[in-house]
Amino acid sequence: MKVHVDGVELELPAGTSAIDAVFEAGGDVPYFCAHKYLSPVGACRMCLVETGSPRKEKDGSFVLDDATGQPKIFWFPKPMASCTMQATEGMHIKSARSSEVVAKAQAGMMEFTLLNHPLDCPTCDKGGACELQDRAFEYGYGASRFGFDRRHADKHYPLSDFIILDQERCIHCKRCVRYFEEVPGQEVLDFIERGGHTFIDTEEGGLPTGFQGNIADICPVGALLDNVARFRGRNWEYDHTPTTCTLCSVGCSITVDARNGRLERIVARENREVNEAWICDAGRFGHAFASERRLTVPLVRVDGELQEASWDVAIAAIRAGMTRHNATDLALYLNADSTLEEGVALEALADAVGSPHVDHWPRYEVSLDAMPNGAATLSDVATADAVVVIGADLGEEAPILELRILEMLRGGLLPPEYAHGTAIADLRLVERPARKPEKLAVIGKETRLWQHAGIRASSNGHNALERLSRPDTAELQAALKLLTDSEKVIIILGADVLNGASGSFAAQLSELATRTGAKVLAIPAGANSKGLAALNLVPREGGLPFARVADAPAAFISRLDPGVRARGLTIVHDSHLTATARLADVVLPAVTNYEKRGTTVNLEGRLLELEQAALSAGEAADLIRTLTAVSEALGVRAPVRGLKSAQALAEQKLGLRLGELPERGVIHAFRSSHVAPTEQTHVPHLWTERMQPSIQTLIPANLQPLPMLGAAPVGGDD
Amino acid sequence: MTYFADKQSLVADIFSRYPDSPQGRRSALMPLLREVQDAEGFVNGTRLDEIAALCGTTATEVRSVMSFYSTYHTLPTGKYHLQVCSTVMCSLAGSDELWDHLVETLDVQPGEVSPDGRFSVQKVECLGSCGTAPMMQINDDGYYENVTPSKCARILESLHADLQPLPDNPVPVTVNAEGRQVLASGEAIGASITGLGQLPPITPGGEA
Amino acid sequence: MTAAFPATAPTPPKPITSGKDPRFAPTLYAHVGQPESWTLGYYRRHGGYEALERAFGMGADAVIDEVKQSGLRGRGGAGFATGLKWSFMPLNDGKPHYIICNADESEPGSFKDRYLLSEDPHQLIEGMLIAGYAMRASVGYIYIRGEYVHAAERLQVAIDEARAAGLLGKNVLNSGIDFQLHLHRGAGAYICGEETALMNSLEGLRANPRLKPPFPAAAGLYGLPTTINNVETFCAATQILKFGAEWHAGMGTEKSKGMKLFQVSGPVARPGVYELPLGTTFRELIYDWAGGPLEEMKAIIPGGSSCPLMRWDDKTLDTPMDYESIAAGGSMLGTGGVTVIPRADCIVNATWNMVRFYGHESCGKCTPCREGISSWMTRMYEKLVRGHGQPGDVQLILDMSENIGGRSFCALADACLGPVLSSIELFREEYDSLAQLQTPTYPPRNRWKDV
Amino acid sequence: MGVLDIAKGMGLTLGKLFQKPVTVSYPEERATLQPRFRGRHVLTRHPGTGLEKCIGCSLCAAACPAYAIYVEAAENDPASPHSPGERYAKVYEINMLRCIFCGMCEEACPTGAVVMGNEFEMADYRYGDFVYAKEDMLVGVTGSIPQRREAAKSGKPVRLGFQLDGPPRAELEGVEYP
Repeated sequence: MKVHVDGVELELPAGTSAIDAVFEAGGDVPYFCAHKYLSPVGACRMCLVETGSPRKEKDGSFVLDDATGQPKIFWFPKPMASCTMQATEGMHIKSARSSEVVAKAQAGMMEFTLLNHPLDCPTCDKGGACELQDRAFEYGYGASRFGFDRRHADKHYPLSDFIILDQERCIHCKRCVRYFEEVPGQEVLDFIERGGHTFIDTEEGGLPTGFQGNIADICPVGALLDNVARFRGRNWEYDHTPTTCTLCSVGCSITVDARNGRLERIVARENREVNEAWICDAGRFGHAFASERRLTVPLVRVDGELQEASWDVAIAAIRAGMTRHNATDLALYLNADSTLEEGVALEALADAVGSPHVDHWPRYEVSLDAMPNGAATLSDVATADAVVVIGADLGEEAPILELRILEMLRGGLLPPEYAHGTAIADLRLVERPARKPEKLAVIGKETRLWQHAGIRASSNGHNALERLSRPDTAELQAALKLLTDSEKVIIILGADVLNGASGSFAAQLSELATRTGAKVLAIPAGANSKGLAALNLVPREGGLPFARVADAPAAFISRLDPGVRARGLTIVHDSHLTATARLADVVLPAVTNYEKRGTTVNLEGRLLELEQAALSAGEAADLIRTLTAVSEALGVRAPVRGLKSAQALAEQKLGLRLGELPERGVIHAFRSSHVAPTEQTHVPHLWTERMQPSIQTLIPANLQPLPMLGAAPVGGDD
Repeated sequence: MTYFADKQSLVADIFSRYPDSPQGRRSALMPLLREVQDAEGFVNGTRLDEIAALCGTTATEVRSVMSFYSTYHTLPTGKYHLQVCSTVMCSLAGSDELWDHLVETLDVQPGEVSPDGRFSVQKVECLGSCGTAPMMQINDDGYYENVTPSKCARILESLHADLQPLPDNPVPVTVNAEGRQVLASGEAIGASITGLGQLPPITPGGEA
Repeated sequence: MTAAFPATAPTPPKPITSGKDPRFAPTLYAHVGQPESWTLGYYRRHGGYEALERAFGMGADAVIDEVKQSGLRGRGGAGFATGLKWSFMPLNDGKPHYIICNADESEPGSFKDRYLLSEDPHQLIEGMLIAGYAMRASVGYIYIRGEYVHAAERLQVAIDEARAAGLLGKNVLNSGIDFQLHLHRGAGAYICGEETALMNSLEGLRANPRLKPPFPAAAGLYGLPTTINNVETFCAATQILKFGAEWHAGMGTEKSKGMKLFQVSGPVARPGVYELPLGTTFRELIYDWAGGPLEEMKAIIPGGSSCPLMRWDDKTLDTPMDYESIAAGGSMLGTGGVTVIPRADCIVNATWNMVRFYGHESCGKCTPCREGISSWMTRMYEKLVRGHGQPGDVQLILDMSENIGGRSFCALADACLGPVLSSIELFREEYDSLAQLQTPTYPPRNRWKDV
Repeated sequence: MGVLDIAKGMGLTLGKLFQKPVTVSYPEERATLQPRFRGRHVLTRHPGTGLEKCIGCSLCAAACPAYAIYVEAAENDPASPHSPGERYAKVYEINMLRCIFCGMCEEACPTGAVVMGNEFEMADYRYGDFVYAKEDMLVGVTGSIPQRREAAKSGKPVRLGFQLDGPPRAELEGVEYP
């Protein structure tokens, strides 16, 4: 399909919107209501362009221009909204660059948009990163001819603990309303009144926790703002670090905004393959721990009391403590959200000292990597014909997976890609899409996903799979029928069914997958469980699993909090003084995952990079550097001495390439994964105590505490 | 207490008008709102929840839809809710003066109810009574047209005595009983529908 | 061409373009005002439901052809060819089809449908049955504005009567055709007159207009093929099926055929509804039928308040009322709601009233309408009328109008500009007086008095 | 060049010899400054309400070419606000060692809160003492940190080593120099 934009001819796939055509041609069109992952509505009228098309005679030939002999272009008498218009063969489009009419129309529209918008940019958290500000500067008149008072409304209207609404600033683009209806499928926000009195509000007593924070990202003005980051800094003052969230195994792309060494805000970053443009509320608002009560120096137990010390003193203390133990007795445990590089370093040290007590936590004791039909990706989920979720509470295990399932229910349309990125106005998306609940079966405990599922079956534990294979109820029969009858099917497995699952479970699943042609997506227990399991980070012959850390002769525990100490020397490496750290002999300060460089592996097997945000953490060190120090104390040469050597070793062990990964990550098929009994069950729990900001540190003493975070919002409520 | 609990047949009747689908269920929203308002004079928050549950949506959506339309009330109105058309045709016939008169004599402002609980007033847009302006509507009962000062006084007097006069729905009759139109001069002119050559019904299989 | 009306005459008779033509008989409005005219019994006694039987006899496609030949154009205001619109409905696609009657008559100056609904509801029901049959629709909705309580009651009774008589429901008149008809009451929103907004309203949503395409004939109510027509259009279809396409095409002008209900309001001797052939002049309507003006006039709104004003002069009065002639005169036929504006009334004040109406009725979806009209224009007029005008204000209104006109999502914003731009063009001196001298040319006067 | 020109030049020199000298024996004598002189910043208040004009927007910090300004904002307590609106500067610091007294902060300020005053005597001993906080700059505070320290020690009021040629600039609302 050939389209002419401002005189430039370009070739575009059919179905492209006029606005995408302009962007594809390298031009620019201002817009507010359009959004890459929401339906086009054509409400803001900023994206006006002039368009004209050739017309055909009855015999199918083009009407020719007498003067030029070329097909004559019939121009629309008025400018058209390009976000809702499809580009057609031979269409001519004029943006403001080549059309005076368009430039005037856009400037006039900007004047209207600004009529009632307050000029409080200096106090607005959006200032400096505001679409309206930018577009007013680029396309506006620079002055208003509106001589009346602006509309006055509530400027401090909390929609929930996390989101604050400034009704004066709203420009009625309806992005937030459409977001809730189209993405998480919750009709909790809508316009009230009409005409010039329209405002947004909720009648539900607050927005549901789960995915509400995304509306602060997509608001083109400062009407909806992140209450946790309120007034923490101006947009140009933040250090923006693009990185990956490691709260769960989805691995959403995020941007971490830090100022003066404090993590102040997290916003979503687009990754079409993983999280599209959305992140969950835990990932967005649960960052308080990164800047609060951090351990910044090592602690050493002297006369029964933990005392601040230097790294040298700490190393000496470890060396002294290890004199009473064999190096092979030192158990090494790490959190399953650690990076691949850290895992490699720990495994190398375990090999070097010959310790059999190695483990990562949380994990399951079953490997489901070698399923028939290959591994399922998140895009597979979004475009599947049917999904069966077994024993998963997605709100706690992988919230974004829930959104991708809902995307499947509303048609599974992935936005097309252009050279300029994802489509700005995907004309296939419709407002208030009809969902097809019959495409989703949920087996397990009642969760938020239940209300969207056409087939629901209560079930408990890992016999759910067995029951599905040999259905004993009508619901399970329907679920099996859905699996068998549909073309592209995905089975999603969660903690309830994976805890305690063993080899026979894998065989059973494999049999079911073969029978139905389904792809399997098992949600790993930890953010990087999938990557760490590919390394040999499980108890070896005679080794103690993490569950039996109390039996270990001596232990090094990295960022895990079992609440007990080992029998002998206990070294804890953590970012905070946890209960376990309080029991330890030596406490080494750790960095959080926001301050690391490295690689994580998400539930699809996608390698995603972590970057280091500028947070102040004193002398805290990541696991690789810490293990170097521990090696020194143990008197062995550290096998891995830095990120580069960790990556080299990982590449050698796993046969992959690390470093310089593309932004959206790379899928890697792991050949093998190591399993061993865990001896405890994993209870997924996304929100934890430390993710809540402690109000005292945020609010000056002379202020009444804001009703910010009351009871821990675990899971979702709709 | 729920409003629709003992009105299952009414609810079923309303739902029967629309398709048996989530979208069709949603269509019942406006009729249900109308039922509540007719019975209670306004729609409060509890009723929003109830209607939302019936229509398979949320109270936010119900409030959103309700606030869009101008004839639903969230606050109680007076026993007699006087709606005065203020659009241009009525305005040219004196509805602005009628409005001022009502506000003054009843001592009530829009959004308020008079102290005796009898009256509330609302300016409404064109009610389609332009040929018989000025006009007002009382509650949802019907139109009172050609409201001249003396007629207004009569209506108010009756309302004060709680004797609401029947609404008048004068019909501009321009065609006489024979089916001929009558000129302003009183002369009936032209043909009548009874004289028009009606086409014979077509029998199936016949030449059409 | 039907056998009953062979084209015998070598020269076709001169079309009827005057209500005074002895050949012209009122049909749509023929029974309005007669006792019990709204009952099925009365309707049946006067040839009711015969057109439907005739339609059943012709076959569905022939009905659409008949309507096409009649030259009927939509009577809701836009004047789109009805037969063509009906033929857009997909045939035999297996999906349910809907037809909707737009009885949300909210255009200021229009009040014809109200009387058709309350006085002759069966005429509408029959028209919808015919249309439903022609377009293979088995369900119809009448979206009546919420304020028409009296008409809604009458209509509901009529629907129930028709249902009891086997005219609605399964197997209508033993034809094998099923047709259900439901009444849906609106709740006070002018924008529901826009067909896609009406469908949203019917679906229990905010009445925001929808994107087009897809057009209703492809994806309308509940995403299914839908056709929406005005009350008068359906009634005219009944008459066309009764008296034939040729009869209908024999009235009116070349491109505007048939009869139309014209409404006259304002200070005339006999305001009301008059059924006249298209092409009748304003002079005939206002003087001969409505009895002439009661005072000196200066402007005519030809078809509801969204149509640009026309100056009260001989040229306008002699303009035939049909789609083309009024368009040539710079306005629109609209709904045929003719309003006359007296000389002694301030035109800026009257326009302010209309602007305020559109501002109040704006749905708030798109920027130019919500901010431009609902917020800005109303306050600008208020400023002028209240005597705070400034010299550049009129030019500013014109400039702003340029940024509103043709830029909005639906036609409501453009409708508002109809009276604004035309009144500035015709009565600039009244605007200038307010803008520059802060005094109206015609001061307010008490218009509320006993006749 | 003629003799006449030389005589003219010498005459001018001679004339100056007998004029009152321009130099003053500062600091014993007070120097006279023009009101437009740009010295230490003053954070002004709204005259009627006494609320701080500063809303903590950080635009001064953004405009500062020397990165001398640091602002941290917080939310006003509606019961006892520091400034009109929701936001105020909880921390407002200017590092006077970094400051180049260019006046860009004043230009950038949307509320006219930060205005360059006339005080310039800020010499001190420790780096840390050159960071002026809000309480050192709010209108009503006279003198620099060392001057006020000195005054507190001696129990005498702050003595400024300058006087103005005219009243302070209009922007310096409420500022009075003794």
